[in-house]
Amino acid sequence: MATQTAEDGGAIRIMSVLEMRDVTKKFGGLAAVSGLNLVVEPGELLGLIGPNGAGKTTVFNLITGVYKPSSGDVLFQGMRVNGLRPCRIASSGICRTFQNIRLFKQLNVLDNVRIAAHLHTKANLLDSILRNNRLMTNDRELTEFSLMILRSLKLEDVSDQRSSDLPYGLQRRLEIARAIATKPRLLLLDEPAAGMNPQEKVELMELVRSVRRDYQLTILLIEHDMRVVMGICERIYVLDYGELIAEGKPEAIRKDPRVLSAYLGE
Amino acid sequence: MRIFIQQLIFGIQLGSLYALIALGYTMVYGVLSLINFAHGDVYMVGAYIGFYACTYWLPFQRLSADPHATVMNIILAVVVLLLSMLLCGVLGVVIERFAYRPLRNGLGITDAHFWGFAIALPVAFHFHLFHRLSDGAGRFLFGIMWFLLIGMIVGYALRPVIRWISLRTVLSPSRLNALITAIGVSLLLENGGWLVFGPNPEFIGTMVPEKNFKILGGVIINSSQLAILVISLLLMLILRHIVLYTRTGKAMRAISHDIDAAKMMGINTDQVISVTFAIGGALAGAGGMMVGVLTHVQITPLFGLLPGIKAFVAAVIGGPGNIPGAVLGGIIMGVAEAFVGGSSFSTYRDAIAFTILIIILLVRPAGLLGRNVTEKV
Amino acid sequence: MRILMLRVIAILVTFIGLYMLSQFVTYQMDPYYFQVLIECGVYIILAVSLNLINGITGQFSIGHAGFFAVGAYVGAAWTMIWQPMVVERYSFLQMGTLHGDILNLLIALILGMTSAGMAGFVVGLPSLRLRGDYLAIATLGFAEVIYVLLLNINSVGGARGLNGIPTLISSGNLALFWVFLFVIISIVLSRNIMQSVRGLTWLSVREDEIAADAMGVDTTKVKVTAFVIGSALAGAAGVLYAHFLTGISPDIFSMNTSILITTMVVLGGSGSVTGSVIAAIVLIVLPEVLRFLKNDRMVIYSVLLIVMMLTRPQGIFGTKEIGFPKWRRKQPKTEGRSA
Amino acid sequence: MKGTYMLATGILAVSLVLCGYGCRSHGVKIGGPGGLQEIPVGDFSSLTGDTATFGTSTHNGLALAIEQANAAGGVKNLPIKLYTEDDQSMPDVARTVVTKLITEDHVIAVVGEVASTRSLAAAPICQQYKIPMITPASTNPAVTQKGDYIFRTCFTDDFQAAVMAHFAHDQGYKRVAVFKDIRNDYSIGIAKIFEAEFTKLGGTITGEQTYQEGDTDFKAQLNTLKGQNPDAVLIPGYYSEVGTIARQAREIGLNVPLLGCDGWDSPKLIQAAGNALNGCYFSDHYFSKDIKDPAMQKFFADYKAKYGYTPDALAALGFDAGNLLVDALKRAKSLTPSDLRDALATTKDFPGITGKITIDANRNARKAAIIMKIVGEKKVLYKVYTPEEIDQ
Repeated sequence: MATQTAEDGGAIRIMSVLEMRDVTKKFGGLAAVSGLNLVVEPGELLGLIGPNGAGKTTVFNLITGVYKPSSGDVLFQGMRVNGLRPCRIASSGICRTFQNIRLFKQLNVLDNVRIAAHLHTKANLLDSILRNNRLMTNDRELTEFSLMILRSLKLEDVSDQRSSDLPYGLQRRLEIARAIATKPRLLLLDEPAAGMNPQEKVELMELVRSVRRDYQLTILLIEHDMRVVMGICERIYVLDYGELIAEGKPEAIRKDPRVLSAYLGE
Repeated sequence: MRIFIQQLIFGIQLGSLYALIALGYTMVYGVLSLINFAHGDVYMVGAYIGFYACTYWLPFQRLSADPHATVMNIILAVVVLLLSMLLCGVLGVVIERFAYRPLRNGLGITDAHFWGFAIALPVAFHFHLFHRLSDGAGRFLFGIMWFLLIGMIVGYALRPVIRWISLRTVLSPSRLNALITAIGVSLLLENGGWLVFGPNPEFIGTMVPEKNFKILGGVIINSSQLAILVISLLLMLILRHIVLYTRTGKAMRAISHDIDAAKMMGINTDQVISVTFAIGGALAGAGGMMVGVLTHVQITPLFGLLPGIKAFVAAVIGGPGNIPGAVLGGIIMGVAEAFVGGSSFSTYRDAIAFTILIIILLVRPAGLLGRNVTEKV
Repeated sequence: MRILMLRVIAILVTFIGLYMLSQFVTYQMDPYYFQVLIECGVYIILAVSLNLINGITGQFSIGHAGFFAVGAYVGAAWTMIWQPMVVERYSFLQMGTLHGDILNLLIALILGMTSAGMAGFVVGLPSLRLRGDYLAIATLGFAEVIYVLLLNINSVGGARGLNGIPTLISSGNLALFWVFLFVIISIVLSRNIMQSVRGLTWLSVREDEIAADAMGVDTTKVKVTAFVIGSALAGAAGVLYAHFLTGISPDIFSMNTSILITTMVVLGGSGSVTGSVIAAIVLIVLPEVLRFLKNDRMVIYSVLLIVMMLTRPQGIFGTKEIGFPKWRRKQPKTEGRSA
Repeated sequence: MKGTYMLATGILAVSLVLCGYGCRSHGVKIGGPGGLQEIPVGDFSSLTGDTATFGTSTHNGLALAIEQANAAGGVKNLPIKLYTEDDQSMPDVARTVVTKLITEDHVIAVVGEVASTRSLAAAPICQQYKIPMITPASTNPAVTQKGDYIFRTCFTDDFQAAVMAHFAHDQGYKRVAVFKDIRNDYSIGIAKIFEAEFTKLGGTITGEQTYQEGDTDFKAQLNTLKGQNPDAVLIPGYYSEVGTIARQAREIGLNVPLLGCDGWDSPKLIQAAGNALNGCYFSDHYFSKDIKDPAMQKFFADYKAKYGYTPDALAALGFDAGNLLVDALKRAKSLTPSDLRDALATTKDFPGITGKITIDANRNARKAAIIMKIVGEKKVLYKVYTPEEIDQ
């Protein structure tokens, strides 16, 4: 089903998946993000980098509706989404992972994914209470769908473990699995490689690529590790002090003097 | 106009008292994010200490024209105040040490509990005897004592079992656990109060001379009320000094910002938390003693319930964790109560207190002066 | 079809079983035990319904007695005040006959549940803005406001409350039937919600609200729904309490009751329906068993509470359930077979 | 569904066990006709809780009466056994313990409660099981209206309030303010009747303020009352708050006499009030050390000997209720609740120490009330009002 929507969307309207127009976010007097313009094209794998405190996660929070922009617009598939509640934005097709892992700790792995999959449920609360056929069929479908995602992310072996008991690397992977289960159009990954060893990072890069391929996703990714970013991203935005300082292909970014000075200091 | 000013003065008097209790709530909330439900009951114990000290322990003289006796009584009253503050401070520390700390650190029941119990028992026994035997209702006394004693021994023998349960299951306790523990401590103090102090209300007679002062246009200020106001303000100033300018005060503020970071900076958090409870307890003890000795209200084991709740509401209105907020909240509560109490809606007084609370919470979810902490995503 | 058949049979068996139980017990049982049993049932409903809000959805509500009170007073107001006003025009509402009593009880239940549910909606709204302790205080405040209002409304007896509420006596033999019917309804309802995927989203609000929101869970709706359902059930408990224990006064719905219900949920294991049920039974029966200790039982009770919290902060049952089928475990197996 | 069934079965099992337990006790108690070894009488009092002093007093008085009756040979050669339950000053607990007394202990009569709130909670239960209930000190008129098995051996609030209204009128007060306890039915009831009666007698009610049991600060309300310039203030509350109210009234300069009712009657009143109540009055049951009646003096001596302190009016009322019950048991045709009820209903001129008790058609006692005056730190008998005087 995810495939279908993606194709339909692609076929009918050729427009950017996400567009941020002159977005500014101020906390008190301080601008965490100022005048940001950002465009994500369908099917892209885009990197967002910048030194610590550059406002990368704030950008994610602005896109997903956790923060409302002080000024400017966020458009998702041509529709304004700023001002919508996070759950509305999520159900319209943007999903994210969190930098500091936010799994549903006491629930098992399968339930974590099933919660995300609930967006496609056709049964309402009354069905849940009455436990009728519609619910049973529906829940079975959702469970199968979730198991399928778990399988494709190689998590099916741990599906009935408590998510807080998982090793760190698997928790990160479960975050991605959970986000995919909402069947997003645009996936936002917030430092997916943080805290991983080189081996795991290589695996992760492979995983991101395969996920993008299998689920027809557009991915926006925040990452600190240059090797990961340069390795998988097709285009990169660089933020510093809340402002966009560079944009382009990895090779170009690598050589950009402003980026170098932002990272290495003057 | 006279009535208006008079009610305002009453409100401020009452508010200063609420503020004094609210400070204890707010300080504990600041460092631990815990609603210390037992705080109101510490206030109750303060009043009882005042009662015992005035009636039995200290040689108060009957008030007469003799100025010497009057001066003596006033000095003794100050001694009672300090004693009450001391004992309630200790009680605060004991509560923290035996209930909240084991919960916070996931220690469960420790040996210290049993020794604490063994020490507390004879003390409770003393008071219990004191009361029950005089009205001939102490028949079950020894039965109960044996029950507790046996319970203690059995409990001690069962320690391995308790250990086993504790070790297997202690998770990071939730806020709900902390709250229920606090409620448990509160219930223990109230019901222990029935047992130890007896169920009958007690009154403290007139210990220090009282006088009414008339000021502008017939507004009356009573010397006792004035004393409460002045002592409350004095204690608040001392508190302010402690929090702002001493090492411990700085440590408290550090903990209230981030307990983990404070711990890493080498602050002995357990010790600072104990001090916080001691200060809170002492303030509540002072409040309880002053109310008991100077306004002669009935003292029962439930004495702390209503003022405790109201002070707690005051703390929340001001913003829990915020010390000036607690004072502001206390004054708001006191004044609001005085005006509502004096109007024809007086029966709805408590409802209005809570309505104010709910409205303020809805408009400013972290209280009037509280910082609105947004969770980092 | 088979499931439907099974279900019809199950419901029939429940009804007949409860009917026989209540007939048998009412004839055979000492009214004192009967009364304790009714009280147990009522508190089970209360604990299970609070568990929906507090344990499952993680909304820190400690003012459940407020909803209990709304249900009890509105239900009693129907049988004592409003019914006599309309009975002349609508004679089928006459009490005293079996169907009349059942009809009146149902009306009282509907009114009580609706009004408590509406109160739950109103209280649920702040939960959108307030978190944790602040919400707890606001709910406690709500319960206190209800309490003070009840004290001041003369038409419902003020401090004296309403005494001698008609037991609807011809259905009096059915008191246990009604109470335990609602006990079962509330348990089954909690279980069904918890075991559906939609119910999982309620748990997700408890676990991590921000993540839940990011996964598209409409946290607002979940919270308000939990409040409405939980408080409507508490309202039903109130109606049953008022009619089968025949008297209510504001003191019954004071802060102590709120705290008692919260304690049941936490003691049983926040989030565990089984735990709530067991804890409710323990906390109602224990004081009765310890009655011979007079006032000292409350000391023992509070010490037990503290010890319990220190040694098992997650409650008796944690989040485990007894007697709920392991539906989730089965699922991977069927997968395996089909694959 | 299976889970639900296990649960339902569990509930069934538990209730059956409880049920069996209940049945067994049934079998033991009702051994057979005429098999009574003793006369079981129930007593529910507030031995703990807010009004513990009151409950303890009536309980002690009642226990003394039963003890004296047993010492004198009991009734119909059977000793009376008193089953006492504490209701913790809570109406719902009262309901539970009275049910327990009737159904578990199989008492044939229940004596109980000072506070009308609790008597009102218990009365429907006694009426339902047709067990006579005698309330020694609940003065709320509604109590005995609960049914024909409910009796009262003291005067009612209506009477008491009327007495205070007449007294206020006789003292020459024209303007009286009322300060009542909103959580206390007793207080509300008296305030209402007083206001009606006093207005009828030509007086003016200047205003009404309320407080709540357990409050500690009354100055705001008192200040409002003071602004209305009353000649006196009626405070129909319990001593536990009245002392504080009186002190605070004097503090804010409200110096008019305060009027009260039998809820004031406690040795602790003066301790609570200091000298703030000097020159105030309250109505009370016909019981005082100043009354030179041999029966009353004997009661004083006996009570002091048994409990170690002097009795208050509530103890005397408990004692009278006990004696009235003993008298009725003696007169009853048989020891069944219904015969006992008939005997109680026909009580006439029973010589209680708190006055002659005649149970009227509404099952209330018609007795005199006294007005006590507080002089310095002493309570002295000031005036006596008989029912006849008030009726006129």
